[in-house]
Amino acid sequence: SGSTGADGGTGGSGGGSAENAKVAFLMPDLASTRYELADKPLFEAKMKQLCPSCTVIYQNADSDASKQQQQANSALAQGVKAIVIDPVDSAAAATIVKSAQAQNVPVIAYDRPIPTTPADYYVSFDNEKIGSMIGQSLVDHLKKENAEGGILQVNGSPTDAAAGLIKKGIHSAVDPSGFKLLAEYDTPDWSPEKAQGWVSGQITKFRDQIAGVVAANDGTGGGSIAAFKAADVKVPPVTGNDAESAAAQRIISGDQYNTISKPIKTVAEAAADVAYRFVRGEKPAGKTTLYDTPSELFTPTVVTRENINEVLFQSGIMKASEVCTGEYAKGCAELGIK
Amino acid sequence: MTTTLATDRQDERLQSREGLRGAITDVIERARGGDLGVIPVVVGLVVIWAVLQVLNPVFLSSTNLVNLTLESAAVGVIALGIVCVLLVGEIDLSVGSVSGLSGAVLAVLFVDKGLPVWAAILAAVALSAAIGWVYAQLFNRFGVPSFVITLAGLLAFLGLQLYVLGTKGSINLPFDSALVNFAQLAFVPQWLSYTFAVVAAAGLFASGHLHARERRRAGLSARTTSMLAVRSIALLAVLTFVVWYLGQTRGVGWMFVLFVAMVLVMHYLLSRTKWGRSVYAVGGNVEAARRAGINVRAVYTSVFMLCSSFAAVGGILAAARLAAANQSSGAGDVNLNAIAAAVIGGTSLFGGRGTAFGALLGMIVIQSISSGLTLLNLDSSIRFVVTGVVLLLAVVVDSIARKSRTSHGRA
Amino acid sequence: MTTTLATDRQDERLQSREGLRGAITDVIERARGGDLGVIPVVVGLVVIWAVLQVLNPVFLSSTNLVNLTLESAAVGVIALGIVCVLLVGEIDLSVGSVSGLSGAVLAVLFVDKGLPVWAAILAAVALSAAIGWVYAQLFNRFGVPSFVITLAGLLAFLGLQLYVLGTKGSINLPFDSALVNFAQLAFVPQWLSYTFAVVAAAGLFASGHLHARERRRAGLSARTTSMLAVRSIALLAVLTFVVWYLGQTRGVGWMFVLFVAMVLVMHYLLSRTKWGRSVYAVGGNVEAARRAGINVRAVYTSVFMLCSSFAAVGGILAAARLAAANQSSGAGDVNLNAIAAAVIGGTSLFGGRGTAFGALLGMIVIQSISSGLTLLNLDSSIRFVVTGVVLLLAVVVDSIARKSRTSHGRA
Amino acid sequence: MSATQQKDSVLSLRGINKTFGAVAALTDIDLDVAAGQVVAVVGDNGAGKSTLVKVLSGVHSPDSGTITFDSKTVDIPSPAAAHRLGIATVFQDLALCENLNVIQNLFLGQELRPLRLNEVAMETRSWELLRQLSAKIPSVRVPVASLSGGQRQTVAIARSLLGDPKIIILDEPTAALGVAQTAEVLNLVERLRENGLGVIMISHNMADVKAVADTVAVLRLGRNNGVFDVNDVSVEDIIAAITGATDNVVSQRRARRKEGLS
Amino acid sequence: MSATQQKDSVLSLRGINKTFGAVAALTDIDLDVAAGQVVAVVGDNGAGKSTLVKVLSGVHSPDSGTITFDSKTVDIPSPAAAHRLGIATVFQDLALCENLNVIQNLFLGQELRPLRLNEVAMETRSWELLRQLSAKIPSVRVPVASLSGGQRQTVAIARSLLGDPKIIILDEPTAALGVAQTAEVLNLVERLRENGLGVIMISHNMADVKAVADTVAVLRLGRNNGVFDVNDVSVEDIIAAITGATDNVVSQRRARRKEGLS
Ligand SMILES: Nc1ncnc2c1ncn2[C@@H]1O[C@H](COP(=O)(O)OP(=O)(O)OP(=O)(O)O)[C@@H](O)[C@H]1O
Ligand SMILES: Nc1ncnc2c1ncn2[C@@H]1O[C@H](COP(=O)(O)OP(=O)(O)OP(=O)(O)O)[C@@H](O)[C@H]1O
Ligand SMILES: [Mg+2]
Ligand SMILES: [Mg+2]
Repeated sequence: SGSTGADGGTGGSGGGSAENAKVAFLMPDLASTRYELADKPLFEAKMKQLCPSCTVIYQNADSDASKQQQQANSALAQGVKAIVIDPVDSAAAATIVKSAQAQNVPVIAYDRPIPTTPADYYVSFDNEKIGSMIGQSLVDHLKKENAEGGILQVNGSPTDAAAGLIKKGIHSAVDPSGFKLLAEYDTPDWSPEKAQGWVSGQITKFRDQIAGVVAANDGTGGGSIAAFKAADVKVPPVTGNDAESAAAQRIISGDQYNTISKPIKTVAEAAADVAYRFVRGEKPAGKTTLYDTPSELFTPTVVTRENINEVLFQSGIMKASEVCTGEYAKGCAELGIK
Repeated sequence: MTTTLATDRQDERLQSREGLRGAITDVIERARGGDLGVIPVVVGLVVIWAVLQVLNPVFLSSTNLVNLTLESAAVGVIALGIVCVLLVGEIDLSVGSVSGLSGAVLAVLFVDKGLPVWAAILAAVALSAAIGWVYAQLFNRFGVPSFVITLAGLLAFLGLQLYVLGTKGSINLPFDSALVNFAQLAFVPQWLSYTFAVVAAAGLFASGHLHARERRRAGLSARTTSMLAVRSIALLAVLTFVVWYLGQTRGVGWMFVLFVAMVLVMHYLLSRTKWGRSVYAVGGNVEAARRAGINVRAVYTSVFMLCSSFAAVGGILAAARLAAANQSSGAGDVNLNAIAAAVIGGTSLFGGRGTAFGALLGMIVIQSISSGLTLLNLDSSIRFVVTGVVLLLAVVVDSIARKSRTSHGRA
Repeated sequence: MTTTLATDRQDERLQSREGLRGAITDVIERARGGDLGVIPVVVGLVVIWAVLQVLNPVFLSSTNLVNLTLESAAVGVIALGIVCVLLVGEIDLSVGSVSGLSGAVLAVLFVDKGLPVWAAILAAVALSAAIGWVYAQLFNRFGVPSFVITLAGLLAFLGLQLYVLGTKGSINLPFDSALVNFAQLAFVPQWLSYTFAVVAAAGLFASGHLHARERRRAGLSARTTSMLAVRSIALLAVLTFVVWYLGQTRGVGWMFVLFVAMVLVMHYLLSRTKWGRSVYAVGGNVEAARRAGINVRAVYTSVFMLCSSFAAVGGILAAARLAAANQSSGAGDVNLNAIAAAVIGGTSLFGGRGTAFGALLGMIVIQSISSGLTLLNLDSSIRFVVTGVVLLLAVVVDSIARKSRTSHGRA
Repeated sequence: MSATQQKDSVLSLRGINKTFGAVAALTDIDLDVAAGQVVAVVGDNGAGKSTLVKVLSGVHSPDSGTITFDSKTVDIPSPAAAHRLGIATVFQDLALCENLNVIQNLFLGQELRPLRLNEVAMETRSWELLRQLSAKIPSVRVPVASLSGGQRQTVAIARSLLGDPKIIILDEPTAALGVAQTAEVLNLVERLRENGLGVIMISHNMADVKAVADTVAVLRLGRNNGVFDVNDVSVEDIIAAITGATDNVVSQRRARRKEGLS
Repeated sequence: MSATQQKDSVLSLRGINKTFGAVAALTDIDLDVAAGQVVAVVGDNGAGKSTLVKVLSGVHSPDSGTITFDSKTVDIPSPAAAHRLGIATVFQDLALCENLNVIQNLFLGQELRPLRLNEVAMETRSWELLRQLSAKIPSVRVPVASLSGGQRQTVAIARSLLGDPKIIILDEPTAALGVAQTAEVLNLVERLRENGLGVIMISHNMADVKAVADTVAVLRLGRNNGVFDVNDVSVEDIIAAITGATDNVVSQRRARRKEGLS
């Protein structure tokens, strides 16, 4: 073996025999619930629909790059025809691309890009954009309300590359906004408890100066809100990301300002589609090219009280019966969520 | 040798000291011999507090200390369970997972299934106690090292936690529920806090006095009344000051009171009951304990169950404080923090040495470091480094004292 | 009592057995007494392999086993260091951080600063050895429990790792560098593998034979030549089969050979040198070791330095295999896996018992579970549960054997 | 061998075997102890005396053989079972918890008032017991780890007196004791006999054996090597039975010294 | 007290003090040992004998006092330093590593061929030493944890003979030994004296003390209570010095038994 060029051995294998093919679907972590709960079932369903005899090998690397490498190797050992991968570490995933391509197995980068060694395809919405969108949405809201004070920024795990991208995006929105960045914090392991502890400390320090909090996901957002509640202080606007149902509830009750809904369904299905075409021996062309890779990018939607009904419920992403329980029923009714 | 000497003071090699003066000489003597109990930890704590206060003047503010007390409760309760397993010379690596699982179970039963909160709590604790029972069976029957059993448990119950949370991944506990209220907003009224302080000091004096009287009647040496009075007044002063200072803002949280109450109960159980004796004995020399007729298996079972149950309570408190149970509850450094709190508080990893108060002190050390550094606006990389260094500092004081103890021949 | 009896066989209470028959009876006797060394772990391993193969027929395929050997090397090397610290009754929780740090240092020096690869490796290992030295000083001078020292190290060096990697967070190692090549693509040529197998078997026979001759000359009992031959042939058969089977695809990786070589060197050091003896002695009874004139501090220092150095090597291998050093290198379950490998391989957490081979076997157990479950298409929640259960199963076999040992009065 | 004693014996062993790996520690051991009788078990190092004690006190279970206690065949699976039968033991290795203090060790497993320990009563009783054995222990509130060898042994002996045993087994009880303490223990053994307890005493000190024992049972290399009435046997005979030869290092030494003196 | 011996003494102690917390274990202790002299240190339990031994062997450092070795004032900060001076010690608690086997324990710290252990030579030498002490140890490849009390003590004694010491300190070396082994150890002590070594022997057995010692030093409650030439003193006098009274439990017992017999 040896290193093969980006386009060297791809596309040629298989010769159209999609029957009983295996496709690997490798997800990066459990810190966000979306991979297990949304991406995986959606991808599997689409694959089943396209190719009933195919099997999807799903793996989650639990934030460990070498574990992901191991999972890719074992997928290759099982003879997969394509690998869809959301890399834990975009740089380190280069090895996976190399060894897959050396065995003529195409690699589809999913969600996060693999910049150094081009994969065969890239399907995503980008995390940096997500960061800038939630940040911008909050800044706009604060300006509209004529809020005074500064912003707290709760980032994701310091050892998570995706968190780094989101952090960069948030900065791109907050830094030029005119609101002072009071303090920021990289939450170890994305832990909501840690986020809560940190925000509690900042409340002690800044008290009334906190105009808003940009939290990088719904878990840390929830932690931040709990900190304000526990300090018996009015909760300022707090962002989120991932559109968890718990976050939807908080938005409905007015505790959380926004979250972001990624068109996971669209992306997952697009990925399944591309994977299937690779399996059949085709070589799909991208809508654009990013990092030398044929790519397809989708834009996520910021969710606030204003549009939650439309984006999450009317589109069928969430069911009112699951979210509008107990104390949230009243808020749902107000917003007309059924 | 005069006949008036107490039974336990008759050996002529004993340098006998009486009264307050004697007590002070005694303390100095014990300091030189390194036999100081928790004093070195307290000194370490004071050092850290001073440093952190210099770095950030908000640190010792009443608000922040109120937060500190509340934030130490959840993991502190878990550490209390860890002290018990460490005392018998075993370990439980799964307290984090078990706490996360019990938070999840609570949330599902309480929020999704609509059970009353007490029933949900009971169910979560019972489940965890059952987990501890299973550990104990594996340990007693097959002799699997507890490290491995609980490592397996760590993985298995993390899985179960994810499974219980199911498709949602995160469940909110209603902010207006009694449980969340208890953890976030329930504070002891100031007058009641002062009452607690007085009761505690009076209790200390009364019990000490009764005990001393009983000892004197039996012809044994005993603490003098003036000594007892000094002790009680010191306690009263400290407690009153704490209550007053915390009362400057929100006061003493009920959750912290619960934690302290649990520490007191465990302290009683460990030091004043037959069960406690057998825990120390098993940790010191399990074969000797067995030969003394102690049911060693029962001791292990009780300890593992207790530890899991404390983990469950800790998990419930954490969920209540966060007002949510999610997939990452109990993950991360809950395990390490709980074990570290116990170890910093003077519990030996090899069994047989440690106290319930150690868990309280150790937890306050850890939480102080965490809270103090949280207030500083540092890069993550620097924050990790500083946390490590400060942690070490906190323990070095204690270790030097302990070291002098071994060099003076105390085990 | 005849005069022809060997010096060490003269006690009339010894049931003496000679030759092959005797050896077999001996093994059965030892099995009943629970004195089987690593055999139970091997049995546990076989059980797991069988189960995993039934669940997924790819598991025992040559490709997968080749992967398994390569993947076990990095953490395996770290586990080797952990065995040493556990042998003296201490622990190192920071091996994960140190391995991550040394990977980061390597990457920065090699890629960013353009140092030659050997210099970068040397620097990374030297830095880690210095870390171990610092641990040892803190331990020796202040008597801080190693749990706390290395917990502080865990945090501090994680911070340092993040700091070294800087804003980039991740550094790629060039694919065409010798290091990455070594870890990813370098396989022993088949003829050489066979030669290794033959040399190993011949070496076993030769050393056994020389030893036996020496013993017989000194009037001691010794293994018979036929026994030795059987052993060597068995080893040859096993090794040849392994080489042949792995050779069906890519063969034996050099990285795995390196790991095995390190295990052999550590085995020699621990069992055949004065230093090794002192390590076991310190772990068994540190006071007795001190009274025997052993420089206990030097032993601790060597062991902590060795452990950190092994962690560095493990970190470098991991970085090479991944062709990158990043912020999460060494995080996650590296610590737990390394310690678990040592414990599963029979190393006691209380010191004084364990072998280098234990680290190899334990690592293969852990890696098998991980690899086997990776092949199964499970939900994360179920996967965690199954991993925990299988891990437990693997150890129960060993524990039952060990349990029978204690019940037969072997410590 | 001792069929005559079997009828009134509290404790009797028949055909006890115990092997450790390749070493047969006990082979076909018989032993009888009657109420109010002091049986001395003697034997060389490694003869199996302590193993026998451990079998009796439930620490090890024998590979085969029967134990009869109070005319009932019993099984002693654990030390707790032995305690329940009324067998108290002072082990050769003492089996104390080093981290506990003297009082805690004395009352371990039989604390007064389990739910609210009666520290005062326990301390008073401890001093009584220790005084009785004329122990020179300055304080009972120090961990046993800091006691001298003889002080520890005294604690272990005192502990065995706490319950209400029918049989007391003393495994080399005076090995580490001073002359005064040894004398107290021998007095104690005589008192125990007067109170009708059965006593098994293991000792290497023939003078002590001759002084307090009624019967001497000799073990040699894990086997019975004779049971003697103490009045019918000379120290030389016992030593010969222990070492397996009348011409042994002890007799040689004695002869040499006699020569040297005369 | 013993100024006459000071000139030719290998080891001499002056004014040694050691306290543990509130307990004064040693107060102003003087002691002299000459080459080829056997000094017996006797005393009640807890008199401070083992503490003295530990001070001499570098285990504890004294609070004050001077140690003179070979006419030089020395400091013994660690056991290794004591070894270097040529002081070999058999500790009362033996200080063996339970997890190591007999050979490993015997040669601990003084293994043959450090980089490639010479197992065969060590095993051969072990058997020699153990035979010489007539130890009854079935196998030297078992962990010390599974040896009997006497077997362990023999191992500890054998170990002290391995180096090339000038002073051997034996802390109750025969406490757990059988009659034959005790005789061998007494023979050994006599051989050591003949070879010009200084021997400090601690014992509670007055017969042994009378048999091998040249001088008897008595400790009482951590203080010197007389140094006697063994030929000038009766056992009764020694016991009186130990217990601090001529009318003590030992003499009472003896009197009672005499009465009983007569
Ligand atoms: N737990 C054990 N494991 C293996 N062998 C053992 C064990 N216990 C005792 N032995 C062996 O059994 C034999 C008898 O030991 P035991 O302790 O009964 O001797 P003893 O008669 O008490 O000797 P001593 O007078 O030295 O105390 C010895 O050879 C010893 O090595
Ligand atoms: N490490 C220690 N810590 C505290 N006290 C100690 C320590 N070692 C000894 N002591 C105390 O010092 C005194 C003397 O003990 P030492 O062991 O020297 O007595 P000994 O003369 O050897 O007695 P024995 O004949 O019982 O062996 C005892 O009262 C003991 O409790
Ligand atoms: Mg014995
Ligand atoms: Mg002593």
